Amino acid sequence: MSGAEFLLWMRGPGISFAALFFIAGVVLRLIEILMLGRTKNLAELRGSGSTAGMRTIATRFLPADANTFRRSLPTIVLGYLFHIGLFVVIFLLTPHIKLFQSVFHIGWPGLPTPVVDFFTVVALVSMLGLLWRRVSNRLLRFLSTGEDYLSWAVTFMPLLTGYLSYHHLLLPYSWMLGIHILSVALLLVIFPFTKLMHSFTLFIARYYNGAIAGEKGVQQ
Amino acid sequence: MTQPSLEKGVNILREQIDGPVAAFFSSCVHCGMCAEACLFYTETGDPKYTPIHKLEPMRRLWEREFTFAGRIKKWLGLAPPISDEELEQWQPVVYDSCTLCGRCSMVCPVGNDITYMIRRMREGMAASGNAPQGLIGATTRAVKLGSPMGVKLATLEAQARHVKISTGLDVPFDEEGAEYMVVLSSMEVVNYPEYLEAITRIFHEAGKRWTISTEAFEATNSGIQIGVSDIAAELVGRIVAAAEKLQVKTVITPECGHAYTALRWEGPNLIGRPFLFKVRHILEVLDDLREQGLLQTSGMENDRITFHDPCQLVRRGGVVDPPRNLLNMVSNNFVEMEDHGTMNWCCGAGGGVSANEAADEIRLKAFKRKKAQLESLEVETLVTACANCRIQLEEGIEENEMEIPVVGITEMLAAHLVEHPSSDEGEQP
Amino acid sequence: MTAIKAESRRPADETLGEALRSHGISRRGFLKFCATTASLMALPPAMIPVVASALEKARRPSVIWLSFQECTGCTESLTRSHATTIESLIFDHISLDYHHTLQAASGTAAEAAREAAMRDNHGQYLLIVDGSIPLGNPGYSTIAGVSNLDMLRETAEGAAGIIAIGTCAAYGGLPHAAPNPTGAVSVSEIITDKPIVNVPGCPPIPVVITGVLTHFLTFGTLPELDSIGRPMAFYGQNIHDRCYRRSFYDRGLFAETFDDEGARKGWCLYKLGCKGPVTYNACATTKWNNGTSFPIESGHPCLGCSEPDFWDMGGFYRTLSMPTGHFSTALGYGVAIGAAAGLASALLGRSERDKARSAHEKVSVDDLDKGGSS
Amino acid sequence: MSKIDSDKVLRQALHALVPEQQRLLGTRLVKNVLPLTDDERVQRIIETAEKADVSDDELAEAYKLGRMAVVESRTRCGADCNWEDQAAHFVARAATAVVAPPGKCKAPDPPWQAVMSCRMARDCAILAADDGSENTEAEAQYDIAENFLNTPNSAAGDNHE
Repeated sequence: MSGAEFLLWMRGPGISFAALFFIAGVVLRLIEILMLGRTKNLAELRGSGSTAGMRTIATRFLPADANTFRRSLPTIVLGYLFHIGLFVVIFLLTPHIKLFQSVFHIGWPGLPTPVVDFFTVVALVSMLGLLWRRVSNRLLRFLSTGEDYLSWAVTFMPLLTGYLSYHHLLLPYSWMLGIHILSVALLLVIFPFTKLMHSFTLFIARYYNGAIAGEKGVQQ
Repeated sequence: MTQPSLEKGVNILREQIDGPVAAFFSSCVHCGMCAEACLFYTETGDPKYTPIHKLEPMRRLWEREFTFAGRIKKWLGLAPPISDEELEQWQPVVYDSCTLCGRCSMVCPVGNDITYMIRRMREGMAASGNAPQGLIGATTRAVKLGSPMGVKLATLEAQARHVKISTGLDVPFDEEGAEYMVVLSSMEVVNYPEYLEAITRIFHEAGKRWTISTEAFEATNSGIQIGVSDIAAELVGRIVAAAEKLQVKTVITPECGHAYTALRWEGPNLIGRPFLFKVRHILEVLDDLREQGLLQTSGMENDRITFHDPCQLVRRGGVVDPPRNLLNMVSNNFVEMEDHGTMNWCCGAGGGVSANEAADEIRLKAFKRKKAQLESLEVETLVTACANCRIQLEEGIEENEMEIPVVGITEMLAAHLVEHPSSDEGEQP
Repeated sequence: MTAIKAESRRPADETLGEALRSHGISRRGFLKFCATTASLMALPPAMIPVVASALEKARRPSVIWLSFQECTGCTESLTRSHATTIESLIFDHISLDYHHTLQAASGTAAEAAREAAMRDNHGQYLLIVDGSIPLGNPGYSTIAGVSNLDMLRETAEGAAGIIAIGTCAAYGGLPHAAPNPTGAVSVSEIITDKPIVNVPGCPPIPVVITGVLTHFLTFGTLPELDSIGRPMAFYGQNIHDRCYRRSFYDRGLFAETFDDEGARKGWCLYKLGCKGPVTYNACATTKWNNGTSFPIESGHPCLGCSEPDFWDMGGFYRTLSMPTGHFSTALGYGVAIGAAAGLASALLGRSERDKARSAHEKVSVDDLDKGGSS
Repeated sequence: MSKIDSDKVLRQALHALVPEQQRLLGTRLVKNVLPLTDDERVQRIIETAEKADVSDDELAEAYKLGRMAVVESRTRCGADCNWEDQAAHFVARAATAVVAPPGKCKAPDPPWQAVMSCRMARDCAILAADDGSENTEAEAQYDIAENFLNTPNSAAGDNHE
């Protein structure tokens, strides 16, 4: 098999299968969660749960307060850097935008590639930092399961292979690009059945949390 | 008499799984931020106190029975069922070291309401016989004697007599059609009789008709602390029946955190229908009276004071501003703690921890958090609005050889109350 | 115009140097060619005299050129130079003993020439192939009644080495494109016991063809190859990396259509399906038509013609990062499957919970103590 | 000296005393319920409080001891209330209010806190005995106060009556 054939297979059946698996898994998980429902609150409400829920979806992007930020500084800083890097790489690299465009038929302007490249490095380095903390920090080591490391690895690989292929390192580009897509496929397949699902479910979780608190008049 | 069993516990745990629980478990990324928000972790540094970790058995049940992948794992034999030993092993983290304070739920970046889940997890723990003895005792007394502390009507009546002798005012019992029906916590009857006198005087000045039901004067609800909704519903039901019998407009819960949550927020859901009356915390009522000009005070406290937010009242109850409004009425030196309001730190004794002897040691360890807060603030008086917080604060302060008196907010207000002489009474001193 | 017609006039033992001089190519011009070729082949400058002297002394080797399922584009590429070039002259001075498009002889005579060359130079002649070989039915392409497959096998047997010219010979090319009706395959899929150099491209750059020949003439060996049999010297560079429009890619400036402002300003053609990033060839450096330009320079995205299966890379104008095939359909199926499975799973969960709720035994204070006391 | 027959009068009388006299009267009131505790710390507090020439340091020490006794004897939220223990708790509380240095006791009215706590202690004792007897502590306190105020020796202070 040549690099071109491999790439072609990954761009074709490979990624399509992974996408099918991914979307099926995500829809499955979301339905599982949402269909369990929440019992109607019979107490005399102090505020609108849905408004507060929506609010919390937004407000939880920031730490609760300065002291919370201070207490979890490395986690928050590394977490932000990683997520921002990941966001930029996924959504603001022109080749990726074209991918979304081919599916959703809407496009948006991308960032210059050296900028994206920079964010890739930011994401990679912060991920290494997060991994280091996971193994070295007593609390995080205690909490971590195999799934945490697996999720880390399948998220790290696309970033790394993307970086390597952009810089034409290690392998010929078509091989590396193929491997990049393969690593994304792996991520997509594993995604719905690990904590990676938080990218979707956190909106539900925040909504519920905000709604439960908001009905009691607690603003977040 | 039936026996608790694992089967019963697991069955009840199964009943507890809903959309929020599923969304929360699905979203956890093991970031550890909830631990940093939990005083049992911050004061011990032991990772087993990480809030989300306290839910591990429940998470396993959810994964096993409510997710596609989990069912496959179960089928492959990779997801063993919950065992009684496991639940027993989890007792200390689910009960002794969680006050249901809800701070973790505020900081979780993915928005997990961990407290909501621990409350539910306790349902399974209790039904499987894994609740701590102290809480079982309190709950049993609450159901059988009407008070977790064994307070009987006679005790309350004795207090009412003292109020009468001391103030000349009657504590009205069983008055139909009163605007307010006051319920009390056993703690106030046993340890803080000042409260009853304070509200008697305040309501008298405000010209409000109020009453206490001889059938249901106990506000606290051990059912929600131990995690048995059936019992919690029975306890709530007593108050509901009394309030509806006396046809009161509003039931006022006392200076107690969980009693407010139990009646105000869980109550209607426990009995399965909305109440025909309103439920208000005493601070909400006092703040309303203040706004209407019916609560008049004179004089100001000059001491540097601060307010300890009872978790169930503020963070889990939504009563944030009233205590501040009221304190500013009588103090010109009120300062906030560094983490206050909905981000306050728990006293360390809520959620049934105080009734659980097994938690005595860790409860006082957890107090170190509050100690640090108080020390950095250098206050002369600490005000709070929960008898349980108050007792923990007093004990912690004593234990740590600090010298900060703790006062209930209603008492403090009553001390500044402007009292108008009524016709049948002489001038007040 | 180069042609094999001169073949009979030229003694077979004339060296390349002599031939060049008789055509009026100066020593200086020759050395310049040697330098260019050496640099193209990534040889150190010290090697230029070696190349020059080797070329000057080289005897004309016998070359047999077989054309199978092809379009003659590769031959055209070599021969359609606008002026006489040194590379065409070099081509002139090999002994092209068989090339059915170019040779004067035809029919039996032509085949006889091939057989003679094979016999006379057995084990030493060079075999050049353009076009792919159909395996579906031997009748799809025959020469003088001989199937391409048989002729290739027969001719390859005594060859010193094989050069597969053009993407068809190298990787199957257009005939191999889905659904490949003739069962076309590349040379290397049939011949496995001979050194094969792939010189893909549709067509390949003329100087690349002569460069490979020069290497053979100079060193008597075939050049260093990459993983898919291409000379590293010419195919080691990525079009995207060498593209003069690369800076626009990096700055995020793209032509969105062929007639927009970006296209006029010469911005990057990535979004228009340019395969530059996955294509290895010398176009961007060597260029075409005597160094005039290459496709991207004329405003068209690279088709990736020197890569295997370039016809099937999801369309010439489909952006490289876009999935090919039925991606959106897959997503549609995914949603449907997920919804069905999710519904089933959720209902199962709910029924378990409902069962638990209806089996609920009211918990009283007497049911709390494991010890059974109280 | 008028007769003390109501809380109003008792309270006025208490407030009219200088701190030292307040302490001494308070001590007598506590002594009336002292049998309800067997905490020897409380006994010691009362011994200190009775001393006419007690120093500020001694009082501060007694107050500290008292706070400890108060906190330790109290029934925690949710715990089964032992009324005998609770009676002792209120005695400790009364004793502590009596010896509290100025400004230390945060009750709105420290001397009055001592009065009320003694009555609570009696309540608890009655509950513990469960004999249905009446709490007559208030009347007993009126008598003690009347005695105290009408004895020139003890009420030698700044009595404005």
